[in-house]
Amino acid sequence: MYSDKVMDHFQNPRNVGELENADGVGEVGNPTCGDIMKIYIKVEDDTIQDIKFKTFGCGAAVATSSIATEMVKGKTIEEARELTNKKVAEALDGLPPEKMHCSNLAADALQKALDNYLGIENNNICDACEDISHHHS
Amino acid sequence: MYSDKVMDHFQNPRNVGELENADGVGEVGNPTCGDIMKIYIKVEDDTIQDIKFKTFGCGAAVATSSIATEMVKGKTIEEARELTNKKVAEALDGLPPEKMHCSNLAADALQKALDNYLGIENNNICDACEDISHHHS
Amino acid sequence: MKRVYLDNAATTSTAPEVLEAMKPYFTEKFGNASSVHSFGRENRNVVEDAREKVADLINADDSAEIVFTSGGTEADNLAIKGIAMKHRDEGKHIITSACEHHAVLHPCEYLEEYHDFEVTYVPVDEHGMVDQKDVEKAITDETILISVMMANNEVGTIQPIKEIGKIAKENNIYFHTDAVQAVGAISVDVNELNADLLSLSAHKFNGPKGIGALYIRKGTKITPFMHGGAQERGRRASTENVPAIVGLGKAAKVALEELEEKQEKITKLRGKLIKGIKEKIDEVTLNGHPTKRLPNNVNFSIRYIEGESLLLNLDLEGIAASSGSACTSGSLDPSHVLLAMDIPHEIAHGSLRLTLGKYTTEEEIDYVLEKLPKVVDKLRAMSPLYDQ
Amino acid sequence: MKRVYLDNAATTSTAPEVLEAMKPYFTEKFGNASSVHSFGRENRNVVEDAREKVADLINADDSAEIVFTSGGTEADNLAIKGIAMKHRDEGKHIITSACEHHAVLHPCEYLEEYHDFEVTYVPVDEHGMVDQKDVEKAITDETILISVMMANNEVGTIQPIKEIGKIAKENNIYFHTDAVQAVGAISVDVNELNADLLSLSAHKFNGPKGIGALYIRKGTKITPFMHGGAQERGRRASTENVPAIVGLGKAAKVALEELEEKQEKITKLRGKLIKGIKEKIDEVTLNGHPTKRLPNNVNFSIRYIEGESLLLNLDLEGIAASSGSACTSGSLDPSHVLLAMDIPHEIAHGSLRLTLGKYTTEEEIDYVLEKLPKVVDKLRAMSPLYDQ
Ligand SMILES: Cc1ncc(COP(=O)(O)O)c(C=O)c1O
Ligand SMILES: Cc1ncc(COP(=O)(O)O)c(C=O)c1O
Ligand code: FES
Ligand code: FES
Repeated sequence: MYSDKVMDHFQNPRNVGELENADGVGEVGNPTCGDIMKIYIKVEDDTIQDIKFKTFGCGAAVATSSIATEMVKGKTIEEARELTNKKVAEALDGLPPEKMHCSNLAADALQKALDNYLGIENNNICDACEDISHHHS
Repeated sequence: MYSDKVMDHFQNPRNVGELENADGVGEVGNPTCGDIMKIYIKVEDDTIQDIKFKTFGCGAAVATSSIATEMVKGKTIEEARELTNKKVAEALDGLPPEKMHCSNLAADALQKALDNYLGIENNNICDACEDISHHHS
Repeated sequence: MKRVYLDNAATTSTAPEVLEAMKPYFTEKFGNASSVHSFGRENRNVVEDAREKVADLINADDSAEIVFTSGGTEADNLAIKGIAMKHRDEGKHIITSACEHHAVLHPCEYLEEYHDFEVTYVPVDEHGMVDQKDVEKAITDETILISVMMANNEVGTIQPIKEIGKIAKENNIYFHTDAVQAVGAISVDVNELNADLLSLSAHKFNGPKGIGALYIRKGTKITPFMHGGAQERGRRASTENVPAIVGLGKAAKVALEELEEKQEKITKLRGKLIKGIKEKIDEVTLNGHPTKRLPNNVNFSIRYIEGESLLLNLDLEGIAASSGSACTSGSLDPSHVLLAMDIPHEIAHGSLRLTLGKYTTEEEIDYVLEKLPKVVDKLRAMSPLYDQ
Repeated sequence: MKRVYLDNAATTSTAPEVLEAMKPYFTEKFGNASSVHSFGRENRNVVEDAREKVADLINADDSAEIVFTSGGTEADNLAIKGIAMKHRDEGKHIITSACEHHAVLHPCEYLEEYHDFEVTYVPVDEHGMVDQKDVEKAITDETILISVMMANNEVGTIQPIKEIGKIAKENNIYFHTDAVQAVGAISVDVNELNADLLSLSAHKFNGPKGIGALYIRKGTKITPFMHGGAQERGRRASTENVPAIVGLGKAAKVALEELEEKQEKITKLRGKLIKGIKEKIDEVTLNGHPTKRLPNNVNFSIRYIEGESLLLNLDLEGIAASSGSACTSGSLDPSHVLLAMDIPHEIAHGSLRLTLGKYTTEEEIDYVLEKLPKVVDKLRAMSPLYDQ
């Protein structure tokens, strides 16, 4: 089902945890639809110095969180802004079709953390999850 | 499917053939419904001296023809009149439910041969066959 | 690596003696059981012999009341659509429960959508239990069928089928029970239950996959579901699956013989597993009825963690378990059964089902009790919900 | 006693290599292919691998177009009811032929009786052949489905499917073909045939019983037939029958590899058998098309004798054959196929079908040519029709 890369990040997730004095925090999803992701960033000199996540979600959610944090750690805000769902999924050597929406979570949470750092308001929670839970209900 | 008795009579049918100068001939069934049976009797002193049959039909039809002829050979007309479908089927240690109608043929053909000997007119062909072919068509 | 299989409600292994019984019917005795020749006739006999054994297992009066199907799903489809289509002129109302398997719910929904049937889904309580009074209240002049499962596949709750069957009988309504999880696990008697129709599936009790049966009480008329040849006395078309039928027959025989012993052994192991989980992990709730439950079913909600992650982690330890509804995995929704029991979404997402089987050992239970708490700790440490 | 099996159109033996491939999936690799854990995942892979092999055999573009079913009958039911129920708002007319298998005819009759469909049964000629012009003429604005079998199970006639498929395509009508007898016997290519749906059944080409498949061309929407879990991408519920699916996959692979060689060998033996029967027995007629027929099919009307008696006598010589329609034996009617070909009842009753298989030997053909004339003599001597 999952690629070796996904399983690697699932088994040994990188950057798990919280940051006490985070400069930005982004949260997406809600427990009702089954997935929540929270990303904490520490920014210095326009660069993501440290990043941590916590995820309540499926294997794909855990793996995308892990790889997304790894992909942007040490990168500039501008570079991090370019992280998309698609790039996350690609970096994991793909995801099963029904799990593609999970990759949204990580990129969305990161963008929200960046928004939060930059002081941009953003209320919408994970759109993908909303869609899905409506679709299946 | 068939009892050993049926298979015995099917494999080694008794009294197959025709009688040149038969005193009575009975025929039932028609080729359309799949079965035809013809019984020839030779009567002397009110007794069935000889009896032969020809059958176009299933295994049960052949076996019932064979045993029916055997059951009445040497019997009086009166005794032969008492041969029923049920007795034929019993003598064969039973027939599969869907083959019960076959046992009618032999008894019917015999009764017709007796009618013919006694000069009784009788036009109806095998009722059982008629029913069945209508039912299934 | 050690491998511990605790997903016996999803499917079981075919018992070696069952496979052994099946083998000759693939390559040597392979005839079509409906054929006239000896290759066919010898198989006709074994098919009828298997039918007897299935009848014995559920105490049917006559083996002619057993129709072989391709599994539990087909048995459910045949029962529900078969009664509905045959008796639709007498009424178009069906009563079922909110916690049925999809093999019952979806045929009901099909009848609603395509045939203007009305279906009442009676609720269940927090233990997943149907109240027979709700069934009785739901009856209208139009009701032609009541279908309530004997035991739930997710939480193991055993329903008051005898009582519901009695109500159906008193009201002259056909009664079907999906006993797919019950048959082979607990004693099942179609007469005691007043069941007119009862579904079972071989692969749930160490028989082969792809074969099941529907019990149809004598005199109960149904419209066939699988249309074609005249097999199964015109009630189910398609070339008889002789090896699988033989396998089902053998599994039925073994199940009947071993029933008591197996029940006792498994109930004891289950007790140990439930006790151990409660002791070693905090914030867990046992789902399903505390006592009226299948001997082999353990179902816990483990707060703050999500089902798939839990399963994958257990799998990495060699433990096979399930979460939500095993038969519809691939869906992202939490199980309709847990939701019907009013378990909140986020807790339903963290459900874990461990189902024991005839080959489960005490050592395996010990292994799970050693590994599961560690996996839960790991996932909770990652969970944004845990220390909130 | 010598036993000669010449009823391969009814069913074939499971090839030893197919059984070998299946075995591990009963007892060791028994997981539910929809489960998340490794017992399930390893089976998911083999199921998808089998799907590829089936797709290859019929040259489907994408294995996702293959849906596993419990056999040919279910594939036919799914195709016909599935299209009819999904597209009933676009029209309620179906065209099929008079010589289809009951697995096609009875679903059509069900739709007539229960859903106000109209069905046109186009006739066949004396060879059992459909004329595509009749199909074309039967089309109305209401026509949503054309279903004509690829090759007939009784007389072996191969229909002009390519032409009928073209007509269907030009008129924007779904086209289904029951290729249960064709797949594995002759080359089948869903694209060449313009088929939107195509049924096949494993036990007709040395795969196991109880498993088949429906090809559903991408974009073709159908209402599921078996309602329940989300298996087979929501198109066919029920726990995947993994061993049988593996067996079908293996049989498909072998069939593709052996196709040419098998066809050649069997055609040669069939020629010998037909020639021998014509030479040794008088008043016989070959039923079906003289050249456009399945390589393995021999079907003769032998005048003045009745089918069952013939079969029983052949059986006593160890020869397994069939008469009329093997899949509906137990019926007393002569085959609807022979009647549709305008063969008189009494001659239809005396039909003999001998169908060769991959294990048929020349020695067996010689044996039949020695025994059959004697049996015919014996029965004709007993027949009241013979010397009339
Ligand atoms: C309660 C219940 N009903 C029906 C089914 C369907 O059975 P099968 O998968 O054999 O079609 C299952 C299991 O899958 C079940 O647990
Ligand atoms: C042409 C044809 N269609 C359908 C079927 C039904 O297949 P199954 O018996 O596998 O259901 C058969 C044989 O039985 C057949 O010959
Ligand atoms: S994050 Fe929702 S299913 Fe993966
Ligand atoms: S005589 Fe007609 S089927 Fe036996």
